[in-house]
Parts: sequence; C-alpha cells; structure tokens
Amino acid sequence: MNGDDGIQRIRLTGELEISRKREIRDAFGIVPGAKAALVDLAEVTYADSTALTELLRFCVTAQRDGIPIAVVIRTQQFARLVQYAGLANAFRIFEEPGEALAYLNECVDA
Amino acid sequence: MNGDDGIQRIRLTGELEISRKREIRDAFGIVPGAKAALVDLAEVTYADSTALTELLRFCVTAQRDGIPIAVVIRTQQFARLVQYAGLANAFRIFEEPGEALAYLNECVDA
Amino acid sequence: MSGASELRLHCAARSSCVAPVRHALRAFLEALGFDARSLDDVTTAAGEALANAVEHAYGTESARDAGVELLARFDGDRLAVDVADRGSFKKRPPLPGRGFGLRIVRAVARQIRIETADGTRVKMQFPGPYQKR
Amino acid sequence: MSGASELRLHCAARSSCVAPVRHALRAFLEALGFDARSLDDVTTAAGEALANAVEHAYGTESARDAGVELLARFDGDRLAVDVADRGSFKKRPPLPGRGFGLRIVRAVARQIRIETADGTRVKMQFPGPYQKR
Ligand SMILES: Nc1ncnc2c1ncn2[C@@H]1O[C@H](COP(=O)(O)OP(=O)(O)O)[C@@H](O)[C@H]1O
Ligand SMILES: Nc1ncnc2c1ncn2[C@@H]1O[C@H](COP(=O)(O)OP(=O)(O)O)[C@@H](O)[C@H]1O
Repeated sequence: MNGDDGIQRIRLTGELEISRKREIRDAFGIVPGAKAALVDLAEVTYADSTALTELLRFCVTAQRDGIPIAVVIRTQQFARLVQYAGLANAFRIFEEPGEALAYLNECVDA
Repeated sequence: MNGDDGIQRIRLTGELEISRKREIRDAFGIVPGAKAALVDLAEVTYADSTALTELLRFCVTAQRDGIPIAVVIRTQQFARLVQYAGLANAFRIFEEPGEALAYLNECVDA
Repeated sequence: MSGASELRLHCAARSSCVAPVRHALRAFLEALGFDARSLDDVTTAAGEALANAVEHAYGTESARDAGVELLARFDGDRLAVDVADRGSFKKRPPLPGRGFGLRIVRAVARQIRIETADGTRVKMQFPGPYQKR
Repeated sequence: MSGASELRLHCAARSSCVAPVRHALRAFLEALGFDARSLDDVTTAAGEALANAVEHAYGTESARDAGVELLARFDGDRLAVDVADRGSFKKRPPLPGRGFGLRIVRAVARQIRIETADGTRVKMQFPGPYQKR
C-alpha cells in the first residue's frame, strides 16, 4: 500500500514481455487490507500476451474478491494489444493515474 | 563565448554523422575575440569520419591562428575512431571538461 | 543488389532472446521507413510468435538450442514475416484466460498460415501501405 | 531454417538513410549477442562505407534512387558485411585532411576488398570472436 487511502498501487515500467513473466506475476498480488488497486502501467513501453495474461488473472481474482481495479495504460502499442486480444471490457482502463484514482475512490466510498 | 574567460565553448551531442554535416561545419568556427576554444563532445554517442574531417579542419585553422583547442571525448566509439583515423595526436583530447578547461587556462595565461 | 530487403535471425529459443530479436525487427522496419503504427503492429505479432516458440515448441531445455528463426522480407510492396522453430506444434483446447497470442497475431496480420510438417512455421503477411516516406 | 543469420537492407543513397541502416545493423548484431566493442567497430566500418556510397557513388540527385545495399551475414563463426551501390567508384588522389573513411574501415576489418566492376561493392570481414554469450 503506498497511500493511506486503502488503495494499493502496483507500478511496472519498460517492456512487459515474456522474459519478465515471473516478475510480472509476483507484482500482481493484492496486499491484505487493500480496498482497491491501481495498476499503473503508464510507463510500459511495450507489452505482450504474457503481460496481458497476468493482468487478466489478477483482475479476475480481485473482482471475484470485490476489490475494484483500475489500470492505467498510455502507450498506443499496449492499448491496441488489449483491443486485439478482445479484452477492452475485461478491466477499467484509464490514460491518467489521476482519473484512475478518482474512479477507485468513488468505488471505495460507495 | 559562454564565459568571461575568453574561452569559446562549442558543444555538440548525439550522433555526429553524415546527415548532420552542415550543422557540424557551422558549429565549428572561432568567434572574434576568443583566446581559446573548448570543444565539448562528451555527449556525442557516435561519430563518423564526417565529424572527424570537420573537427580536424577546425583544429588546423585554429592552431594556425595561434588559438589553443581542447577536445572532450568520452564515448569509446568516438575515442577509437580517432585512433583508427590516425588522429590521436592531431588535437588535445580530454575525458573531462574540467581538465580541458584547466589546460586551456594554462595556455591562455602563459 | 537485389532491391528486396530481408532480415533472417537465428537464436536460441529462450525467453531472453525474444526482445533483442524483436528490437532488431523494429530497427529493420524503421530503416525501411515504416510508420509508427506498422512498427508496433508487426513487432507485436512477431513477438507473440517468437514467445510461442519459446514457450511451447520444445520439451526439454537442451532442445531449445535448435532455436527459433525470424525471417522478414520486404519487396518494396509486401511485408512477410515467418517465425519458425524445430519443435512440435501442440494442438490442444485453449485454456481459459489464455490463448491471446495467436488471436493477437490474427488481429494484426492480413494473413496467417501455420505449417507444422517440420517444426512449426508461422507465416504472416501484413497489409500495406506501411511506409511513411 | 538455415542456422545462418542475415540482414539485407536496400535504401536510397541519401544521407538521412545512413543512420537508420546503421541502427538496424547494430540491433541485428545485438540480437546475435555481439559484445559492445564489436558492435561499435562493425557499425563504425559499415557506417563509413554507407557514407561513401552516399557521398561519392552517384553523380546526380535522381541517380541516388538506385540506392545502396547493406548485406551482413553471420554463420555463427564469421561475420561478413558488404556495402554495395550502383554508382561508379571514383579513383582519385586523396585530398589533404580527408580520406579517413577507408582508413577507418581498414583499421577495423580483418579483410576488405573493393569490387568496382558493376557499381562499388565494399566487402568487409571482421575478426572474431565477437559474441558475449
Ligand atoms: N511454436 C509453437 N510450438 C508448439 N505449439 C504452439 C506453438 N505456437 C502455438 N502453439 C500452440 O498453440 C496454442 C495457442 O497459442 P497462443 O494463442 O499463443 O496462446 P498461449 O500461448 O497463451 O497458449 C498454444 O497453447 C500451443 O499449444
Ligand atoms: N562507394 C563509392 N563510390 C565512389 N567512390 C568511392 C566510394 N567509396 C570510396 N570512394 C572513393 O574513395 C575515396 C576515399 O574514400 P574515403 O577514404 O572514405 O575518404 P573520403 O570519403 O573522405 O574522400 C573517395 O574520395 C572516393 O573517391
């Protein structure tokens, strides 16, 4: 947890691809007590289906546990990858961390 | 002139190669009143013979006019290029701008 | 001098090799003047096929040395990219929450053919025009 | 799958094309695991040969479209790089303070041969070993 708002932050940067599978998987876990999670991938420069698979697994688990997730994606390659994989509606995507946080705060307050 | 010490500074960065020939040539000129010149190429990431040719032309002219020159080269590719071209003794090369400046100040004071 | 441009890269089928091969493909296409969108799409598709060779083609560690090959060919008009390995294609029902790789390739490529007679060869063709200059 | 790796890039003989082709060569060699020193040396030599094609091969602007081709071939052991154009080699006495290009190529390459029968082809071979892995 990086804030005292109960929102967990997960941040990954650079190229999220097959050689970093383990690291990506390890990064995606809900810490005890978290009420929501912000997945900040704004500075990811490239992503492949390995990253998508781990992200999806994380989101599915979190949603099952009633923990809202917001994902920040800014790179066009990554945004298109999500479309190509047919996952545009699998999680909430934002272009700005601020917007993602506002969304999560609303979820937590509601 | 970038200081009040009478030492002209010339600074180029990035890849100094054939497509920047004109820009490189234009950068290499002694301004009126300069007593010495520091050629800061510390942040050059790649250089080719186009850059060497212009640098040599500049140094030869300056030395003929009695203006001492110090060249800062840090990148290994560039340092080796100078060796390969047989120009290691054609101009004074330093790895640090500070050293180059100290050398020029000595020349100017002498 | 033939006029056509080609990149053929043979590497070990290890996960650490995928990114450098993808970067080489990108730089190759950049030198040919491809636009940003095409650079992304083609390297994305090739990256998926390369990752599949690393993940699925070989049963043992030592077999990986048989490697994976990227072949990109541009004749000034059409771009074709093959990714080939010497392993065996694993036909199986898709696991839930997986199977994005080939779906992504299909979304990007104009045509894809998978030959499995001798190893696996994923043959992709990409729609043009892709050049900015 | 042949086992050998190859990069063949055909571009217009313009000064703006030299850097992208050099970057593609570098990325190709990086994917093959070449060490930093070799990456520098080989791209430096190739860059000089490419610049020569741009500077000296063609007499007119439109002739430049005949282009320049880089061909790099690595068989797991030896690296050979050719730079070829369709212009005419200009034999002439070196100008003072010039002529560094071929001198640099000679300092780096283990062997260089210049064929001028049909355009100019600078054939370079580089000493190994160059791979870090
Ligand atoms: N190069 C290959 N060698 C062996 N099997 C492959 C290869 N490429 C794809 N496959 C098979 O096709 C399936 C689907 O691949 P893909 O769509 O990329 O999804 P995923 O990799 O997530 O399983 C793989 O699970 C595998 O069984
Ligand atoms: N591709 C080429 N086409 C025509 N002439 C060439 C070519 N490459 C080299 N030359 C000739 O060889 C000479 C020496 O080249 P080089 O050593 O690179 O020095 P520079 O380019 O500074 O003249 C050139 O001036 C030119 O006359």
